[in-house]
Amino acid sequence: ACGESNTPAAEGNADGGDSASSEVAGTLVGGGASSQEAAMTAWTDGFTSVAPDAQVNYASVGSGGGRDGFLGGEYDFAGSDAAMSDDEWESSKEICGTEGAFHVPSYISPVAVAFNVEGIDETLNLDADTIASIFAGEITSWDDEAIAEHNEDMELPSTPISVVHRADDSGTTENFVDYLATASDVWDYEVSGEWPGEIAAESAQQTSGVVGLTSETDGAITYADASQIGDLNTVAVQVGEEYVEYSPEAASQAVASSSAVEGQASNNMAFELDRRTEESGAYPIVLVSYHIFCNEYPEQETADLAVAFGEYVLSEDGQATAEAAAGNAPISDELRDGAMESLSAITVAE
Amino acid sequence: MSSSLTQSDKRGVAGDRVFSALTVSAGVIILLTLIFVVLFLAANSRDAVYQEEQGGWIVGAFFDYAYPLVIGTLIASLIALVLAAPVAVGVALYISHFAPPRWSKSIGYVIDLLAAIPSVVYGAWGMSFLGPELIPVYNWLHENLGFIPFFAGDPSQTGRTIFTAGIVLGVMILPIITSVCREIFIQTPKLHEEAALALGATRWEMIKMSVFPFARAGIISGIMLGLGRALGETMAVALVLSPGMLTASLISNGNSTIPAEIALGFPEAPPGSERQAQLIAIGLVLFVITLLVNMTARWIVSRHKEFSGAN
Amino acid sequence: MTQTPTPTSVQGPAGPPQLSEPTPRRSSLTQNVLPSWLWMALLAAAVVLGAALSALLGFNLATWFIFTAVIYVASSYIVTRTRVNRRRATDALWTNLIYLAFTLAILPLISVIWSVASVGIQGLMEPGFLSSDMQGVTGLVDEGSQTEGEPVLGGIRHAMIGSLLITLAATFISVPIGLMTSIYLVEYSRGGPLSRAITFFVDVMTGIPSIVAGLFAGAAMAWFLSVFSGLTGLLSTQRSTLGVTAAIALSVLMVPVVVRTTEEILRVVPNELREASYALGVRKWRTILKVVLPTAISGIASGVTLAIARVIGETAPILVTAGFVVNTNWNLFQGWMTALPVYIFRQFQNPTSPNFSDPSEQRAWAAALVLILIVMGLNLFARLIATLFAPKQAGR
Amino acid sequence: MSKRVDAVDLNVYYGDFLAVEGINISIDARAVTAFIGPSGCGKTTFLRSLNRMHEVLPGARVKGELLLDGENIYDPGVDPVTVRTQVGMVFQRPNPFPTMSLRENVLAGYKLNGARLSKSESDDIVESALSSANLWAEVKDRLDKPGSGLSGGQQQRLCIARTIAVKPDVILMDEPCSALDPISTLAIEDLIGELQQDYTVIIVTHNMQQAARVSQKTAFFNIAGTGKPGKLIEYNDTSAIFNTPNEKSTEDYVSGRFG
Amino acid sequence: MSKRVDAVDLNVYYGDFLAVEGINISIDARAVTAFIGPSGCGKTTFLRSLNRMHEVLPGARVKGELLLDGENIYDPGVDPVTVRTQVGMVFQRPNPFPTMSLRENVLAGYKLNGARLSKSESDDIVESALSSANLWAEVKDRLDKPGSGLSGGQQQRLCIARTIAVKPDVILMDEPCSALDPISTLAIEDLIGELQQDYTVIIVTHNMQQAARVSQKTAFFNIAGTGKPGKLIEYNDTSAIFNTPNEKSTEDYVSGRFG
Ligand SMILES: Nc1ncnc2c1ncn2[C@@H]1O[C@H](COP(=O)(O)OP(=O)(O)OP(=O)(O)O)[C@@H](O)[C@H]1O
Ligand SMILES: Nc1ncnc2c1ncn2[C@@H]1O[C@H](COP(=O)(O)OP(=O)(O)OP(=O)(O)O)[C@@H](O)[C@H]1O
Ligand SMILES: [Mg+2]
Ligand SMILES: [Mg+2]
Ligand SMILES: O=P([O-])([O-])[O-]
Repeated sequence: ACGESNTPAAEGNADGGDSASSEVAGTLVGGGASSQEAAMTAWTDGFTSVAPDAQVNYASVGSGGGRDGFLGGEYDFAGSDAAMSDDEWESSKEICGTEGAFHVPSYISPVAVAFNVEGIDETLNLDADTIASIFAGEITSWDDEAIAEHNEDMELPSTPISVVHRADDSGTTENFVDYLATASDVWDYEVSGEWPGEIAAESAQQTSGVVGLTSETDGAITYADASQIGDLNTVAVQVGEEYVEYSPEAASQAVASSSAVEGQASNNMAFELDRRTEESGAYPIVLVSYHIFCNEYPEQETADLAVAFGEYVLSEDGQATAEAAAGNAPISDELRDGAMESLSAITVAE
Repeated sequence: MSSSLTQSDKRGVAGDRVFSALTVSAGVIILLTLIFVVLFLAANSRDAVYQEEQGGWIVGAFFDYAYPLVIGTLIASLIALVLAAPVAVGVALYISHFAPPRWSKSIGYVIDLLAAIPSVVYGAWGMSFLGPELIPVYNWLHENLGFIPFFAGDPSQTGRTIFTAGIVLGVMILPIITSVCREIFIQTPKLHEEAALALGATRWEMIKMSVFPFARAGIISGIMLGLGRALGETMAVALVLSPGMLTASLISNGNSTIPAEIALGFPEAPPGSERQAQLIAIGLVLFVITLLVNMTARWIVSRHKEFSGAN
Repeated sequence: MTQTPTPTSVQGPAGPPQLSEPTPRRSSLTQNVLPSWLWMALLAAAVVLGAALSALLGFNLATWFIFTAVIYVASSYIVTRTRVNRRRATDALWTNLIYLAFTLAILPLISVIWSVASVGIQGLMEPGFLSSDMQGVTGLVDEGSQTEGEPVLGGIRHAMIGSLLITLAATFISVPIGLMTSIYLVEYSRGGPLSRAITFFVDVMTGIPSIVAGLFAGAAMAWFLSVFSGLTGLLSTQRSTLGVTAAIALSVLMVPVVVRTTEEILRVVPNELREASYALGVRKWRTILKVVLPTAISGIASGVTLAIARVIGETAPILVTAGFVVNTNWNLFQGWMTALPVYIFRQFQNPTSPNFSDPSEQRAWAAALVLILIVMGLNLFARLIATLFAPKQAGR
Repeated sequence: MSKRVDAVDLNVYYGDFLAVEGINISIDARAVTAFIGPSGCGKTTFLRSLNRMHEVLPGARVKGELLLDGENIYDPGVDPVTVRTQVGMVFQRPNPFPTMSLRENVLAGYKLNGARLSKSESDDIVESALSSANLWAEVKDRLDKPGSGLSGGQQQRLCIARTIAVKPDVILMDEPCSALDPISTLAIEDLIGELQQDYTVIIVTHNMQQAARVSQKTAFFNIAGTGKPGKLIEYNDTSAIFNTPNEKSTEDYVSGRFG
Repeated sequence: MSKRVDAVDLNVYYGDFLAVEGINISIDARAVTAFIGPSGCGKTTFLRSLNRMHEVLPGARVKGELLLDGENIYDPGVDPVTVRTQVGMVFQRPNPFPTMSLRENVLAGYKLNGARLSKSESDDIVESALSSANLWAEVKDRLDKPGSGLSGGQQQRLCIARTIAVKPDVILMDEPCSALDPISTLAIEDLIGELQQDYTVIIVTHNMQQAARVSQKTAFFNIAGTGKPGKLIEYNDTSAIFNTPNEKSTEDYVSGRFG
């Protein structure tokens, strides 16, 4: 099995560098959400073709772990599925100067409600209350009236429903549960990255785990980053009077109609998502994944790297690379412009 | 020949001093490291039991959070131990006293292979192979022995239960126990084995008479090491288990263990939050459990100290 | 000096003491031995019966095995019990149970190895799997492999190097410390407070969740580096995510295993050997090094291998302490490192291409196979060392 | 209760090393037979082959026949355990079980039968066995202490007590008195004298006076040189061996003034 | 090369159990002293206290003074290792190192202490020590075999060779001939006779003829009863002990016809 190295990089990597190559050099280290890992692999690889002397390392230690490491000075930037709390932002001033740290969206991901039921081969329509009842374990069979109500001309099997949720704390869970709690009247569990302990259900680790388990289990339903659900069927969610299927555009629209989080750095771009949106065509179960940068870095090299990498990620090129490699939804031009501006505020400490 | 007793060779004495100092300092290093680990845990878990906003001490809340995990951990480890310990001792005996001498080394080696398999792989094996295989077993247990609370709940349709986790843990700790026991069994003095045989003991009686008493402390140590591994195993359990709330049933989903909870929750726990503190605090609780278990084991061993096999 | 035979001692050992007739105890030496074909016959019968019973419940291998085992063990007990005597039956029962235990232990081994090897071998066969790292391997590449049948690219060179370096460093830290500690416990301490404290904490340490060890090592290293750079002014940007931090985390996990295994094995070294050495005027430390340790060497080697095997498969503590990179890093003291289990775990959990995960899985299983082979190699090496020093075969 | 022992062309090996060669001997029941001979000539080796203890060592094996009351104990069908319950043995190096108390040590063989002994029965057995071995008085107050905390001679007597407690048909003793003082030696010799009434007793001894005192028959073993196998040189009535030996080497050996 | 040994009010304990009480004795240099007495009376215990081997056992301790050429070996400043290099010991139960070959066993006293010996030096030492112990002829062809594959007597002689190889000032022998045949016994006794010209030799023996043959002085130990400490009853010239003992118990003991 030994022999020549077989990495594409080793075979010569002249193809990728069509954008102007950057001058920056050195190593930028970051850590955080594991959901970004696939995209990050593509970005770090793509970035080397833009900035051949630069390297980006990313440890998928989880969003919390990433913020922890970032605040502890271990990472230059963090990837996170959830925005920093105000306390965290306060403590970020210790390493990031008086303006502290700020978020830029790195991608927006619709969270799909996906299922695997023999006999249902198309998209299912549901409203927030029904989804909440299913996930709360109150609806236990696929031919339940509440489901049938929304899908009048569909033949529903009587397969029992197996709810599959994330076993680990996760941003996906947090956003999904947040949606259930705000958009439905049925869900009254605490909103956090942890699945409510009171509900007995199947679970698995990470997005790949829930998707895998759902694919193996007849009657299973789960929620997962839409880019990773494979061939599972999904639910179109009732928004206002229509049923909206997930799509990058629908997700972007939901973000666009949300307000920004107040009270942190002036260039902060974290969002308070509006789950109850009635806007036509918006898909409300979205997750915004952020990159968190310092407003002020101690060294020029790091600052340059951070800006260059941040810009690359947001660039059309970067977003396209991630979409191709990891299936992420690219961000809208509007968001990009705002984010680019935020990045330009990065300075070096005196 | 030196002429005086007190004017002994300086280098020799120094050698002894240095060596014993080295051993003591190794011990002290361990001691200090551990004290630091404990301090680290204690310092970082304060927020789990004390919150200004919630009116000071919240031990009760923490207890409510921790006890299902403690019980889950104990159940999984107990299953692992009950399954693995007898088999492991049996395998160790097989290697030391039953297998053809020419083969015994290689057989021991094969069993050691089990220890070489990384826990991630055990986890993957447990969730993708063992769990599904066990679904019919769980269904059967539920149908036929459902009156026992352990088999009462709805059997899991994915096989990801605490029982599966216990089995995987059992497989993981088996080589640990086997390896420790085997080495001690082999050391049983021939003299004592022969003494038993000459009294007309069968092989099993000889083992009961001379091997087991000789290896008592070692067997217990091996079991404790295995138990420690079972109590502290993170990845395999996190992968195999479908964690959830505590249930009496071993064959439905639910239940969790402390290390799995930490592994699953820690990556996303916000820095400096109560959640983070909580996760570290249950780590500390696990320490206490391990300690209690080990103290019991030590106590059992120490009661027979003067009957040591080394004499 | 009389031999007043007590009522029970009149009969021989084989007869139950209640029967007091002085019947000749055994007419023949061979009486207690059953013909050897009997076991074959019993086993064959058990296999057939087991298959039949299993078929009743809807045939499968597992129930067949269970029924066969139960029938064989039970019937050979009953046969020995009725045809020979209770002691022989007990002996046969335990012997069978021990063989059964061995079979039981082998089954999961085969199953796991099969799981690993069936996919892993294919991955291992990919050219360059061992000699390349993951630089440049993105989801697109994997998508190409899965959909267009291009070769699976990417390898584990960086992870193998990372794992080996980190594990070796951990071994170099913890084996001397662990071994010395157990020497202290066995040879020097006489049950004083220090030894009790050490034992106490080592016991606690055996159950330390690995992630906690990682968190601790990270925090300790960060603290150390900040103090160090505060004192010396050097290393202003030094970060604690390093190979050596992972090695420290692993040491925290290894030490208790080393201490406990070696302690037990040292404790059973016969005291008369120590005495023989002392009586020759040999100093204690030399006695320990040259008499006690060689006598126990095989057990020590086993313990060390066990400890290595325990930590080389750890994931969480290495991820949080050494990070995760796609390129090769040879330096334990500079930059991030990837370890094999982390690599395996990430490839399983976050496939490089989330929707085309087959190449990632293949790499993961192949890496697992390599990891197992590495541990086997280390194990062999430890055994080699052990046999070099092992006691010359013991007589009586 | 006692059995005669006959060896027919017995060869005993350690791996490839032939330690004892071509032994032909008939040992009487209800009698004491002594084995004498220089160190390393194979007395222990031969003795251990009489109850199939020899084969316990890795690589050790035996060729030839050994008949216990006419039955070959090396027959394929024979269970060594049965042989060993019938042929008890006291080892050259005392080996009490360090993990058992004195009491348990004595009862060790007895317990094997699974006979449930009442407290008083077992007390009786312990007392009578230890008294026969002349150890009772010394240890009666510490029967629950470990077997290893005894003096060398006490350990040896403990092992004798343990062996006679199970009352085998044949009792093999490998230098049972080597670590004993004259008083204990006398006691053990008395014991041997008593045992002989019911059992076949075979002892190895370096003490020729002892052989002369306790045995009816004596076998002299010798070895021709290093690496050579030990052989049975002469076997006869004890008085004959000591007074009118047939062989020159026997005469040389027994006429030594030592022992 | 030899030293005298004086015990002053020596008490030896196993934990709380007083095993040997109030020993006062002056042992001459360049002489052989024999300790005799019934089994369990504390001979081994006392002997082991002469080179501080006793304290190796957990809980074991010694009170009183033990002077080696006037220096108290139990002085706080004294290193037990120095004592043991000067006072060598052969144990009652032979204990060769199983990890070492025969050759290494003999050289253990040097090798374990890290002494560097040339091949020829070590060959000389091995040959002379083994010859003195009358073992050379038997083992010279298998010096590289493990020490445990020897017969009982051979092991004992190996242990003697190992002890004399390092040439201590005082040699303690705990029943050195108990497992030996007359020929080896003669050789060892001859050896003791030779050693006596340069060393202080103390032997424990149950064999009174042997004591009479080899020793100049004899100490008789006895024990009053179970649980009582062993005491030194009488210490005198060997001829006096055997012919005109002062104490009744000595007379009783030595007049036994055994040994
Ligand atoms: N390790 C020990 N722990 C406790 N008591 C012991 C220990 N060793 C010996 N004794 C006791 O100390 C007393 C003296 O024993 P010691 O070994 O000195 O006797 P001895 O004179 O050498 O006898 P022998 O001739 O049988 O060897 C005996 O009562 C013995 O039981
Ligand atoms: N375990 C063994 N492996 C190989 N050779 C052995 C073993 N035990 C003994 N021997 C050899 O076999 C021969 C006979 O030994 P054995 O122990 O029978 O002698 P013995 O007559 O009992 O002597 P002693 O009176 O010294 O006890 C000796 O040459 C001895 O070295
Ligand atoms: Mg012998
Ligand atoms: Mg003694
Ligand atoms: O982004 P996740 O935390 O849901 O994996």
